[in-house]
Amino acid sequence: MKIGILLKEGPYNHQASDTAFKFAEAAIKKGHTVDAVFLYNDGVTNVTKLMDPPQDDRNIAARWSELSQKHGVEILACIAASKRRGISDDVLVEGSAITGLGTLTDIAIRNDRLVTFGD
Amino acid sequence: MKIGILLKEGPYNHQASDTAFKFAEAAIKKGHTVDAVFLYNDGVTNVTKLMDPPQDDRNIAARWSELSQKHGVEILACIAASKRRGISDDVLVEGSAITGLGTLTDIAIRNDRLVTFGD
Amino acid sequence: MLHTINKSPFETTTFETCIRFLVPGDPVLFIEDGVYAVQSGNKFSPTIERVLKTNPVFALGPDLDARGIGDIADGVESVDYEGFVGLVEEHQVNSWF
Amino acid sequence: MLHTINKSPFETTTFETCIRFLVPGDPVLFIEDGVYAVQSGNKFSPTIERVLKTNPVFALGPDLDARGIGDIADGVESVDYEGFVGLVEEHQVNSWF
Amino acid sequence: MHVLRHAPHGTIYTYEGLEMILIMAAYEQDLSVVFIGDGVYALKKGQDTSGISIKGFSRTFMALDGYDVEKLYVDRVSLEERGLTEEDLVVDVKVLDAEETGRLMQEQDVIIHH
Amino acid sequence: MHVLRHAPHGTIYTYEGLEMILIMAAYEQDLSVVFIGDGVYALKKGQDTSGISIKGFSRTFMALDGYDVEKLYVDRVSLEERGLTEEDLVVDVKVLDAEETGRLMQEQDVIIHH
Repeated sequence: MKIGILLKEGPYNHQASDTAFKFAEAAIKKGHTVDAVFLYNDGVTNVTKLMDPPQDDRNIAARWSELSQKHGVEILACIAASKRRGISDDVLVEGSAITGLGTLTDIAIRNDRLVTFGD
Repeated sequence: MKIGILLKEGPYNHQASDTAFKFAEAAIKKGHTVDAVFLYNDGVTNVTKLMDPPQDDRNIAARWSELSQKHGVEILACIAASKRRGISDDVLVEGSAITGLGTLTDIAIRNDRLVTFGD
Repeated sequence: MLHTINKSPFETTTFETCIRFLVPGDPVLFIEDGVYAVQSGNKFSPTIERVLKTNPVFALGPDLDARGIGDIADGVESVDYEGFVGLVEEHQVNSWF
Repeated sequence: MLHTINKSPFETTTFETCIRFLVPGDPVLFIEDGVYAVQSGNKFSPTIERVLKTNPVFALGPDLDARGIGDIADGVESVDYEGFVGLVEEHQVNSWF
Repeated sequence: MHVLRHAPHGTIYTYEGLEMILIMAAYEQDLSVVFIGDGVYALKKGQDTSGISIKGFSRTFMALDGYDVEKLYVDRVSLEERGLTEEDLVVDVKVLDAEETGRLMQEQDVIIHH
Repeated sequence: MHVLRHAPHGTIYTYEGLEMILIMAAYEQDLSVVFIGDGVYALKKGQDTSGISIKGFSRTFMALDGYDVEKLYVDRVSLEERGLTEEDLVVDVKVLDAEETGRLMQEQDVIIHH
């Protein structure tokens, strides 16, 4: 099955990002394709490489980056939402990109499921 | 009267940042000193200079920067909260700085009021 | 002590919770989405009426206007941002969100 | 259609709102702070019991463990993230937050 | 289907939701929007946001008609609890009971809450 | 006074609130912490966050004692509504009625909600 994910909250402040990641991992483990994670609202702040959490905590941006590189999951931040929140190409982690909302429509159409995580 | 402000949410996503700004402006207009705005939780994302909202919208980071330079208001982001969210010296707008939570204690002590804005 | 409330009473329990801890005489100021509480003729009107018997109630005018709330409960006073500052001059602040 | 709910029923009206729109037979999965709804012996237990008469109810086990909820309402099934994926295999998703 | 559940201005969810709806409307044929809970406030007449320095957008809902988004549904209970009637709204909507909305939701492939 | 009102893990407010309390405790003499609403869940025994990959912190509340933060208050109604008793909590607390907490709040110079 092909699954798209829509993530609407930023890292650490809300569990949405953690649940979305755990869900994506489990879906891949069960043999599904996670096609893309689309970041909207504060969700765009998931992919700043300037993130530098305490050593004993998870690094959420690095985790998405790794998921993208290992399993070909596209990690896409909405451009309008990114501009409002200071996310630009200069700060993106590897494996992530900025794109328009039209891409989310494509993701919704080409996947069997679109699962939203928000707060 | 000397007033300190604690701002706990990021720009645009929550009105907290707008209300804090309007409150600070009004306090200054009434002759009070707004000593500092301390940014905590997602609030630290108020001061990234990479913010680039639509032309016909307010630029929240620029607005804080101007308030700081015109009226000597310190705009201070908590270092631990900033690191989690990818706010570093590289992206700070002029007039803002990153500091420890000890500073908030100082702000609470040296001001007549501490007013919190959150969500 | 000035209590501010910024959440719609329809969506969260912040309003009910704050009300439980009110000391008679302390002013309450509704801001942001909190101002929906004082719109006249909604299901929270009886609660507002009860609070008004013991506490002065204010709502931030610019937030009322932004939400198209023209008609507010009798006894609730609309203030602008300078009025908000005025209340802070007189009281320490307890911000509920 | 799978309904997920991630908000504590004590703090927001998300739970009540979702329940109003449930079609009998559709599964409900509580995740994140939503799992407090299925803790046995709290004030939402009667509502959970009522929902269980028409709809299967699940709660995300890792979220229950994280919150120290050992005792859940009879009839509610705990699933892990793979169980969550399993429910998504069978249903389109309606995420309430 | 898009579900708008937040009041306007206090958070950006409704505004960015509307931005998403407008883009998707340009792609999709069959788009519906449901207003539940405080979401109904987004349609309230007479909003003037100049005093809070936030861009107003209630009139943008009128533009949805031009984008072929003609299915605007409002939850009856949400409207009544807030002391509002259809007369108070900036656009024509269809008022639905929860049961009707529930069945409508069940027919959808994709539902996004804002 | 610090007021903890959110459940742990679903949002970071309680955790970052606790970080703030620990730093402030090193500076201030007279610090109190009140648990209201879902905030009481932060103190619940038996939390194991390994399955959600988030750092647990309920045991850190035990450390508050060492920082001279000995005034931990819990709202009685919040506890009862959630079917909890003092036995369910990781630390000793003082259970207060709303009226007592209200009066305590009124004595404060600074109140921060988390």
